[in-house]
Amino acid sequence: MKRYIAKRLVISVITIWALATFSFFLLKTLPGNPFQTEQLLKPEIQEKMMSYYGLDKPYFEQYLTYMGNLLHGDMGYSFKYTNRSVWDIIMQTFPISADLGLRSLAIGYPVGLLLGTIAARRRGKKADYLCVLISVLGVSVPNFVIGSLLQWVFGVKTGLLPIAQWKGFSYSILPTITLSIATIASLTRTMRASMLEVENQDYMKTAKAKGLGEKEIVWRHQLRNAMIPIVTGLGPAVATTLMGSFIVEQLFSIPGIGKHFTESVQALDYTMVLGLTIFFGVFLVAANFIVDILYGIIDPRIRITD
Amino acid sequence: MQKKQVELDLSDFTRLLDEEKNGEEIVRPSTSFWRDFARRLFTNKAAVVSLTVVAIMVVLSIVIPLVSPYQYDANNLMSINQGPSASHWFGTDTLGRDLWTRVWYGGRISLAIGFFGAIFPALIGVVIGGIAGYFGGVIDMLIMRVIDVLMCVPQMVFVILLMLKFGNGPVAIVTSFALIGWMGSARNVRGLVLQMKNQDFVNASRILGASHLRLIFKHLIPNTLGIVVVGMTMSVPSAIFYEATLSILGLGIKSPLTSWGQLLQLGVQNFKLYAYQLFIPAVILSITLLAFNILGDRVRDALDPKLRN
Amino acid sequence: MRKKVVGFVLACTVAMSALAGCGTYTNGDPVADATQTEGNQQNENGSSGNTEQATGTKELTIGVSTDATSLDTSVINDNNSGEVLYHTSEGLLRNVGGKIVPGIAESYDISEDNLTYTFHLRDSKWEDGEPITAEQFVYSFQRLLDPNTGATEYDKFLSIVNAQEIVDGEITDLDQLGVKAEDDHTLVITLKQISPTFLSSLAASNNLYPLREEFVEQCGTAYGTTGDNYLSCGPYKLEAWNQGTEIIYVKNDQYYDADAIKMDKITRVVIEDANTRASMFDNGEIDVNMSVPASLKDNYDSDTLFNDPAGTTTTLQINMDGMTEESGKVLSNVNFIKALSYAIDREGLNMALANGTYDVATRLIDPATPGSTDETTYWEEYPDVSGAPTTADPEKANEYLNKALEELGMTKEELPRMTYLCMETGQLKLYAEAIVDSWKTVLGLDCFDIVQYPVPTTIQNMLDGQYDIYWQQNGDDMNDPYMYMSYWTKTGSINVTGWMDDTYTDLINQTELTMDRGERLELFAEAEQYILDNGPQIPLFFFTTLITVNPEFTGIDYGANAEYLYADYAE
Amino acid sequence: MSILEVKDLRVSFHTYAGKVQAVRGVSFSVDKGKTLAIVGESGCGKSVTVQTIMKLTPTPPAFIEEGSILYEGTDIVGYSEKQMQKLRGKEFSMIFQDPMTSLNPTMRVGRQINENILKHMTLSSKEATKRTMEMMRLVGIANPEINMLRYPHTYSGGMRQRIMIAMGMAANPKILFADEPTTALDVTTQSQILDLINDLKKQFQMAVVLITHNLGVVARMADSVAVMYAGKVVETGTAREVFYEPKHPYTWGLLNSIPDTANMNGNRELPAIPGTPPDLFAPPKGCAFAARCPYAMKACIKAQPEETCLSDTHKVSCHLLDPRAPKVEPYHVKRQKTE
Repeated sequence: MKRYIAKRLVISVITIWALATFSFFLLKTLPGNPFQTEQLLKPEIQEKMMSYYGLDKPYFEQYLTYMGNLLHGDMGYSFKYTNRSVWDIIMQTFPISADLGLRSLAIGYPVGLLLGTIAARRRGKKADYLCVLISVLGVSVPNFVIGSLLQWVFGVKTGLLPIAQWKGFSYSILPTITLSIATIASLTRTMRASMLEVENQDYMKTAKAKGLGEKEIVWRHQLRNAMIPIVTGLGPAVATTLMGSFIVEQLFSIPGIGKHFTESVQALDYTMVLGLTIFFGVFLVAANFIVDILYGIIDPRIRITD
Repeated sequence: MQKKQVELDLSDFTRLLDEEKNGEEIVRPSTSFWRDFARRLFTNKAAVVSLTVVAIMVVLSIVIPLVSPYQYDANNLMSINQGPSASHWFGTDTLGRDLWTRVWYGGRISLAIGFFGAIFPALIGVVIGGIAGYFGGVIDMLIMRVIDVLMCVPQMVFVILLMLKFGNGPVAIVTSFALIGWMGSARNVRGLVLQMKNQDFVNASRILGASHLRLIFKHLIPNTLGIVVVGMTMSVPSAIFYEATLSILGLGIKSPLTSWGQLLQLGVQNFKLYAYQLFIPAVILSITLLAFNILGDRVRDALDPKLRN
Repeated sequence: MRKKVVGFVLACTVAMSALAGCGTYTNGDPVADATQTEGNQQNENGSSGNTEQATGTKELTIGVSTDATSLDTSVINDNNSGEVLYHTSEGLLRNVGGKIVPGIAESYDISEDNLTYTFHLRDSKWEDGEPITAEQFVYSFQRLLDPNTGATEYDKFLSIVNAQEIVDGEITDLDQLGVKAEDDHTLVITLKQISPTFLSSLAASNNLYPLREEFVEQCGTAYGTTGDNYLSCGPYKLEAWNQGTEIIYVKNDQYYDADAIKMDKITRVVIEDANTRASMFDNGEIDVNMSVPASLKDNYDSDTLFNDPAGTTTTLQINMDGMTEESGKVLSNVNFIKALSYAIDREGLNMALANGTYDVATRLIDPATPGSTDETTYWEEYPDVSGAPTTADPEKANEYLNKALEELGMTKEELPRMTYLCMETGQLKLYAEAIVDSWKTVLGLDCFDIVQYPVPTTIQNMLDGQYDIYWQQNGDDMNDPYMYMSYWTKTGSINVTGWMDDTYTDLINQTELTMDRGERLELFAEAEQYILDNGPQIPLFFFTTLITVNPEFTGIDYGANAEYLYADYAE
Repeated sequence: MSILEVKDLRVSFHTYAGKVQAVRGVSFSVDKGKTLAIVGESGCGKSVTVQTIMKLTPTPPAFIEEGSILYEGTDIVGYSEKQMQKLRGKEFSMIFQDPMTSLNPTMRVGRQINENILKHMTLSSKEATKRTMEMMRLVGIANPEINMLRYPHTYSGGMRQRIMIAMGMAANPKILFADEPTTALDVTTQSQILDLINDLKKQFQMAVVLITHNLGVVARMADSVAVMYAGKVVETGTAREVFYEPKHPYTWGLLNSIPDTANMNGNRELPAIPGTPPDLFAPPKGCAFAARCPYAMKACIKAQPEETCLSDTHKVSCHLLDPRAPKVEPYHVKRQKTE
């Protein structure tokens, strides 16, 4: 097991390094620089800023300094939020997005799995169409339309729930629902497909031949095997959800990390973009690693034994 | 229940001649895989409904802008923000442009992006996945690592970088979608090819001297088409959705073209006053995506050999 | 089977959300909030519930669209940070409602040669009781001009002795700067040449608030990045800064003019989405909405809605060199530019896209620019300067077009493709489509391609001359036209319009040679008419800012930058 | 008295293309402690018959059109799913053809066996585990304490089939249905498994219904044999009767196609019955084997042959037995009696 972990670590380090290098040079190919804002900076001042931040040096030299700092754990300072280190910004905003993401998964996964199971068990009947319809509606309607509607109905019209901001549990209800709808939709479909797949396996017939009741068969045999493809998709799904959604966070003005992914690129805030890319990369690699272990627990055939 | 006894007489007991024997030819119609798939798809109620909806959307998108009295980008500052009326069935937007024409013109772009957005990633994915799966070893490891790296780049960052490079014409949007979409189908195809490559029918043709390319493209990939087709029908909605999200972020389709995403983005800005500007495109987009999603599900069911009863 | 499955799942959901429920928040602990009653009454712009707290403290909640990026006075260049510093710090002078008012400097006197300014500081204190001294102002001036600070907003103060040399790194000893503290209460600034706009720039600037050297050095690069790394010396002091969410100031009783300040607590809440912000204002959760979408204008009556000039002039900047050889030939023809200008229906666009809230611009200098005397404005003194009609004038437009085509010896079809470049933000796409369409209908020209990029890329392309027509937005010091007009002189650093005109440049340079406001405005008027007739700028609009204020409050103004120093409850 | 008696069972599948009559009137019976072998080419309906007895195939698309299944005298065709669950595992048990996929890959083998015990026998979990280990030892798996904790994929095909048998026998059922238990195994493992089944049969006085297409297995295991073709039993009787005095041309064909390694002179083509079984989508009016039967007569196409009883155990359905049919030179045993 240890040898496997070591191998995985080495591969992940190389992956992150390749990711950082690829993003670094891709960014540098873009025209413009982070100092130009709507306030329109004079070119001679822009030159001074470029030299102050060392952006006038050849790309490769900048790359070496950046990588050097990175090894010491210093991701540099954001250009847009002057003098605020990228790491502080991430540490300040990520917990909020993660919190919102976890809640949406906490609702999305159980409901999604439930709908998927019902759709599969009742294949072809009314319940199947109903579950699939609900899930597909979730995917077809853009989330900012859903969000605006929820906000309009529960916030403005009835005043039941706060319209925006992130101050407590009642504030989190609407954004969580908006976010979880997408998870529910995709999960229902995957679960339904995977449950149908398992239903035709031979060991299901064996279980039936043992005289087990439908409930026991579904619980002990079908669900666990049907979870395997769900778990494989868990890594990327959790990672992207926890990285926040620009649209939902803007609509409910939640100070999450979601908006930074978009704004940093649009403002060409190099250090911020690289910091976020690497942070997301590490997070995704870790999530995939955990999923592989989880995968081993669920499916003994994959278990890594030394 | 005793079957009606057939009276037999002595003459019946004479030996049959060969040609009389094989009077029985196989009765069940022999159908090719695709015809069988097509029939199973069309007998399914939901599939037919969603197919017709998609067909209607496509036809309307093509026909209406040609036939409509209004140009999709002709401003009319006199009649701004008018609700749906006799002259303007879907009303007018902030610049007084006829929404009925714009919705269907936008449909053209969105559907085109949807179709090509589904085909390109699948094509790239199938080819790269097939090669990775078939050759295995170093090539497979390399390709998989490259995919890992590309997967790690946050989608939004990657998308905006591509948009900045290629601009935001429809072609650029489709290419950028393809560049972030192919990894998924590549992985699926690779998995399938890995499973299939040491099955007998592959060994058989290898023994008969089939070249690597022939093996991959003639034998292995056609067998993955089932999964790939399902993937495609699923990725049409996400391609359309992707363009809508881009528009929200201000990276949408280049003016003066428009798309459903653009219309939604403009509609959301003042949906409190002119709700129709948001809800009409939103409803049409949702119906189309709904149709595609349901179609995707039914295609998956129709393709699944085990569900063939 | 279903009952059990449903049972399990519900249990799991409750467990999961409880687990996630106790996640971290930046403020407010969840349990307290959950028990606190959530019902905030429906508010028809009438009474706003949460400000009449029983404790008698006067509170104001302001909703804005963007948070401040930093509180370090030397490095900031955005309005939001400027707004926060304006209310929590105090400079030598202060600009209140466009008028220059004494700040920490009780009074000042200017030498005959207009080169030496002596400021007499009143005794005033920081929030922690420390006295504010002249040396702290010297340190602030030096830090702004020091290349190692990475500051950007110093170009208005380059007239100070040795300022340019320090900025260029020729002089590294900062003490040689022409800013000296004779004693704790007197500050002397010497200029190397007269600068009529020096005082107004000083008053308007948010970059020269006093700084305590030991405190700043102690914070290091983190100075101004969090609430604790900042010391207030203004009417309000900073209580908390939850980045991305809100900034809270409370009344600073150490302030010398504390009794003029009525509000006890002001919360500046960040709500990015315009619709959400508007709903929260209607709901009474915020008392002021600092940027209201024009389309919602009609929801509010006149005692709630205010439409103040934002000091931004919007023009179509023509690249007379052209992005390509051919387009350069066409665009350097003044008649062609006039044709484009006369074909645009400014009033119609204003009604369609800004719901009539912008001021239509037929000239370049901002309407709010003060005149030579305190009572009159520049526009009142020079009303007849004009460069374009408020609505489209098809005959004249086509007349100019035909004249231009004649001079160029071309027909409409032979005109080259030209690029209309603009940023991707907000409604600019709609304006672009509308303008290009009006050229098609009025002039029959269909040779324009609209190109959009994110802000930095667009500006970079513009500076590199990669455009034919550019949507230009400039806005600076509203009190004096020099900053804006100097852009288009031959030496103007962002003059990438290919229009290098000597007469215009001479006129603008002359305005720097006299201190007399009347003379300067006369020169500006002449220059403005000249550039309108021959120059590359087609005026479109003067942006305004729509704000809604709960009628219960007074003293809230949002011109070029927000001022709510003297906010109070209405009787 | 036979423990299981199937009378004129008729099962059809309602598919998209219409009704497929998989089983068209099958009758046979099994006595306690005896082995009935059901033999026939693949697709003749032998698996469907057995799975229908245990109602393993879901009702849509499979339907029992007609016939009765008497288990110890009571007809279980009408049984509800609840009642069937009591029978499965307790009274009947089944082992399947492919051991690689018949065990749940994500559950330890011990637990899969234990599941059967706990379901049908009122034992404490400790006793149940003890019994599981007994069963594993019984089927020849050494030190079960450790091996019961292993997962199926760590076992070979033969071992897995032993586990299947242990699982089937756990609640000591009265009838064991074995659907081609050894087809997927290599020859040596095959004979071990067959011996195991025989020992268990004797030890527990269990009835065994063995489905196979391998006549060697039939000769070795079967007390009585039922030869099925195209959804019908064409000949049934004791092993001796069917092997030595076969009366149905199809049985002759089957016996002839056993490759006789002793006198294989040169590489003659392997003997086989020409043609393919009819499509049960629209079964022929007359005898299903007529198209391939060298002795076919007009009657064979016109009408289904009646079942004639040659002895109280030996029954054959073929027009040749009709007194009016021309005499055919009886099939004689070409080779000496197989062990």
